[in-house]
Amino acid sequence: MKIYDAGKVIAGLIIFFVVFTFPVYYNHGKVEPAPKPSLETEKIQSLYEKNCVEDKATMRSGHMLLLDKWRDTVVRDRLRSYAGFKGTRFEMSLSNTCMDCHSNKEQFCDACHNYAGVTPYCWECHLTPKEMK
Amino acid sequence: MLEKALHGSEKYWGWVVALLALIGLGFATYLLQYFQGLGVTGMSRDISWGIYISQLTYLVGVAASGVMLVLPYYLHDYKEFGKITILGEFMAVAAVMTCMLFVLVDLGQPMRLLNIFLYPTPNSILFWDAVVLNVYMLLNIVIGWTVLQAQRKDVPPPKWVKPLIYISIPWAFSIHTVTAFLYAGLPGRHFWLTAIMAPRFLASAFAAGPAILLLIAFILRKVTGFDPGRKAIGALAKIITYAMIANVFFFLLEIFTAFYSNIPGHKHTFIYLFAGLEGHHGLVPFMWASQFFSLVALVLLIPPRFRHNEKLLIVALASLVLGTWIDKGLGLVVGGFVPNMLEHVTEYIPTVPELIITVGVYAIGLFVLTILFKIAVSVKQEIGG
Amino acid sequence: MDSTRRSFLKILGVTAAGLTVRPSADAWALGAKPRGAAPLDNALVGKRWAMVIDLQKLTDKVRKDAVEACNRAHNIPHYENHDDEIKWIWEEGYHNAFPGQHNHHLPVELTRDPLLVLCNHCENPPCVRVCPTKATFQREDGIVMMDYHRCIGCRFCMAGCPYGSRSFNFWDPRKQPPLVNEKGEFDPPSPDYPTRMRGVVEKCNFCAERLAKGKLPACVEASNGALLFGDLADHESEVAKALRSRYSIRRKPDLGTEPQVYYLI
Amino acid sequence: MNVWMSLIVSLIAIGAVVVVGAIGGLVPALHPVFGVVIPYAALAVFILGFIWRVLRWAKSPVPFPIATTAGQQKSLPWIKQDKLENPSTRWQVVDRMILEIVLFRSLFRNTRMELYKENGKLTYGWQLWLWAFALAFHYSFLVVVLRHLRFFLDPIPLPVTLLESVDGFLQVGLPSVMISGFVLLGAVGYLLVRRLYVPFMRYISLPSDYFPLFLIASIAATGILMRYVVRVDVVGVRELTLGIATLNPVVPDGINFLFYIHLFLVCVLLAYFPFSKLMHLGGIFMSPTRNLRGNSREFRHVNPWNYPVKTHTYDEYEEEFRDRMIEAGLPVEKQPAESGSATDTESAEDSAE
Repeated sequence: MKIYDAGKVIAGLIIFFVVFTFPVYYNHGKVEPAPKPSLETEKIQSLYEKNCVEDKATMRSGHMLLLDKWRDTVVRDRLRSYAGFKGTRFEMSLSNTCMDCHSNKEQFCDACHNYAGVTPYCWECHLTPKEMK
Repeated sequence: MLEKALHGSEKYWGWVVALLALIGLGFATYLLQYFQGLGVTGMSRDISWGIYISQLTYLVGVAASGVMLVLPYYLHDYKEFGKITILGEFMAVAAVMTCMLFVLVDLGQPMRLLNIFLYPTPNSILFWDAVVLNVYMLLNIVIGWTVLQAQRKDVPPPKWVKPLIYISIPWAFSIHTVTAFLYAGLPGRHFWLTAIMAPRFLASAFAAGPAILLLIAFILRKVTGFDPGRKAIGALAKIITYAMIANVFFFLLEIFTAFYSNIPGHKHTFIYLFAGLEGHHGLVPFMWASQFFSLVALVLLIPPRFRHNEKLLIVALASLVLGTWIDKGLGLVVGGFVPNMLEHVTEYIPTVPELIITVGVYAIGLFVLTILFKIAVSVKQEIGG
Repeated sequence: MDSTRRSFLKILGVTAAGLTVRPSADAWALGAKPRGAAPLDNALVGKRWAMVIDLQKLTDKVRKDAVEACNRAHNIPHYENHDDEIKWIWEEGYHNAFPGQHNHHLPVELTRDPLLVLCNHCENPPCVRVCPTKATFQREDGIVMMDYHRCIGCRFCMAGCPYGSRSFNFWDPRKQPPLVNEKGEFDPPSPDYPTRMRGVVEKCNFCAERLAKGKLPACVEASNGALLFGDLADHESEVAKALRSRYSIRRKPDLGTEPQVYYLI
Repeated sequence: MNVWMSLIVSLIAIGAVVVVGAIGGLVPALHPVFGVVIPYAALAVFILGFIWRVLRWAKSPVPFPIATTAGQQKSLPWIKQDKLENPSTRWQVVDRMILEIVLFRSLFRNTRMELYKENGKLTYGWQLWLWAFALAFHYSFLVVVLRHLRFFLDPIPLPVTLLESVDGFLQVGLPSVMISGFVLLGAVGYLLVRRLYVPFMRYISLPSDYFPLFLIASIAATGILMRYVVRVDVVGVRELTLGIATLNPVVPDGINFLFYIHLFLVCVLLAYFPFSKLMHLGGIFMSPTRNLRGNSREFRHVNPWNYPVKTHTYDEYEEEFRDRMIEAGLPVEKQPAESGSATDTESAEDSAE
């Protein structure tokens, strides 16, 4: 059967196809591999038990929720000590606890944040290990 | 009905485009303030509120004044206001919206705006102000729109509007009362700590708001031929006159209390505003100009002979608006901060970016007002009412 | 409904039958309160923290040291322009600090030198009353705190505070000296306290972050005994004893705010 | 099908999709199927189905330009043409199409007829809400889709980041709130409530109306859930989605099953798309009342589907009966002697025109 206005319809369909397959050729078929957050810091190496405050999967996906809770608890409830999932106590502090172990912000925080296109505003106030020296 | 705003003369479109240009300029300047901080304004540690919050205060009054049309029309069935009540309601919508925008541009962290509702704080007057302003805006847009649409369809408005109209009347008083409480409840700010702050606000609102409305109505009449009617103009002028008398009277009461009691804290701000304090007299000429304008307004308003002369009435209204604007939109907020809590005098001069942003916010208000009035007037003319 | 759609839905319906879903609990994580949240072991705990400033011991050096210690401890930026200043504790003349107490013929020593003013941590704080977001709030131990995470920067608290104790970040503090060194790098004096972002209000917090770790406020530590800090609810505390033994005044007591900073005459 | 049946059928269908997605997420062995195979299949169905559907439309003959739009057609020079309503040039058509696609102009002019009960007066009221919420729905959906490009493009282009920072302007806890997601959910909610609340809407609604609404609502809800409540490992997710986009599929472990529900819902949406009402995405470009020029007075249009009509014109009639007409004394247009040549010239002139 005949296609009416074939020129316009096919042009439209080509545009449709091009738009919806944009990512395929934008990426040139290859991408930067997903970052592996580095745990190689002196502090972590020296630890007998290399445990964070929560298990790895929880921290990986939900650290921002944890930090959100922490900041309210510390500022508003006067409570600064946190029981880690293995029972160890930690001070709830981004700069002093988290970054004490993970002093390699570039390899640990920024790598994933850049990969996922996330710009946390924590560092507008809280000091990075570099700034703390 | 929105389509009414899409058909207009070249002048109408010229005006709309001009407003949009001002809005764009204001927005660009706001981006500067957003990324740099409120340091680009003239506000300081001592005078922490400036022209933005002053405009909020003034415009809350303009918004509340809509009730001066709604009340006689709906409660006393004063038919003469039938044509312009809608203008009062729509002006309230635009004014409240502008108020809230002024709060927004005044915030240091506007992205956290929702915190006001996420952590509701009943002991904070600002929380209540946000609530009453939002509700008042909703009430007026719903009432105005529904009634206008019913008129256009030539059917009585739906029954559920009636209770909303009755609610909107005390609500109008509430928005200005609550706004007065923003200031009147603060310990240590003697200039603001006065029980007649709310009545003063209401009096100046009921004078200035209808005055602005009348001036706009005159412009509308010239541009569109929409005539509010002689009687309505006369009645509104009378309301304005009495409200202005009350306003000036209340102001004199404040002067009396401050100076007869002779309490230094109560006198300081008045001295600063009208004579200057410790060598600072930035606001003195403005405050005297305000008194002058108010006097002119009263002289031209009180004798019916002058008031009924439309040319004189326009002069009276214009000077009334100027006088009350300087008094409330400049002196009242800034004056409350001088001298500061440690008896130092700092002066406030708005900066250019601050003024551009202010103009931009006003342009948004005027834009909304233009659209709403265009709709109202077109519909009224369409139904021949 | 045409046949394609019907059959499609039918397939979905069949698939649904007999299947149940069991969410894995551990993946949901993070309950309402952080687990085992508690104060740090060595935290100083009080019921009514108060400060006593001994005007007789308040020398020029003490004042400068106290202010400097606070500024360093809290990464407070320095602005040349008076309008933009951030001040937690600072020097102020007697007549400015006590505008209601202008007695004639006061001892020269009392009125000649400036004294130190700071947030009074009022028992009835007007700033807390006016804050629309509870960003400034009163802790159980009386400290009036700022939650920089929550502050929207409306500055109502600045209008509400009768002591002028609050400052607003009109600019980004991280771009000001001494937080920015001569080379133009961000170089904060203290690693123990965050900076603030532009657009929030800040003020003295009685060094809540130091109390939580068992340390006295920075200004008290630097004051060589001129500034005392302690729990007024404890009758045997240093501050309670000092107030019992000597006459003291507070700023603007007539406002009913009940300041918790006392000045020993 | 009544309202309850329609709702139940659609809800069961959605439930089934969610359950299947959950199984796909909870059973690690199925991750390659649900993370790679099904998305590719869905994409293929979407793209091929879309093309098939459009071509099927294109094979239907287009009627001649519809002149009865709400505006003055191009006519005599002193009569003002309504160029937007009744365009006569291609660019005017483009204007009309843009306003239709970008601002939903037809919907904007939606009015509802109502009988005023008290006095039986018939009124026409402007319907603001459907237009407003339709705009909110489509634009928030667009923003949501564009925002998701950060999962499919590497490096993330600046416009996507900018869009995200504008969308995420409001700071509510951590991470910052994306307004578009909530607007989308709210607008879908309105569209659903409208269908259920307005009696005649309820009457004409079928599972094919409810199912897409539930589907989009579920997608928005799972997305919001994943962002603010049950966090998923974003890095893992991006690895998977980038893998799909670069045709180098990978299946990272440790992604929460909620993501697989979300992904499966999206796959179902994609696969369902070409066979549903959602095809108005393509269809809007092919709506004859919007994309045809109103030039029926300028040109003679013959409907493409017209079959050849057997005609017998007067000329033919006279040709056949001329002699007898002359005999009967009836007037004829052409005399027999000159008839042949005269007709020839005329037809020659005709063809020259």
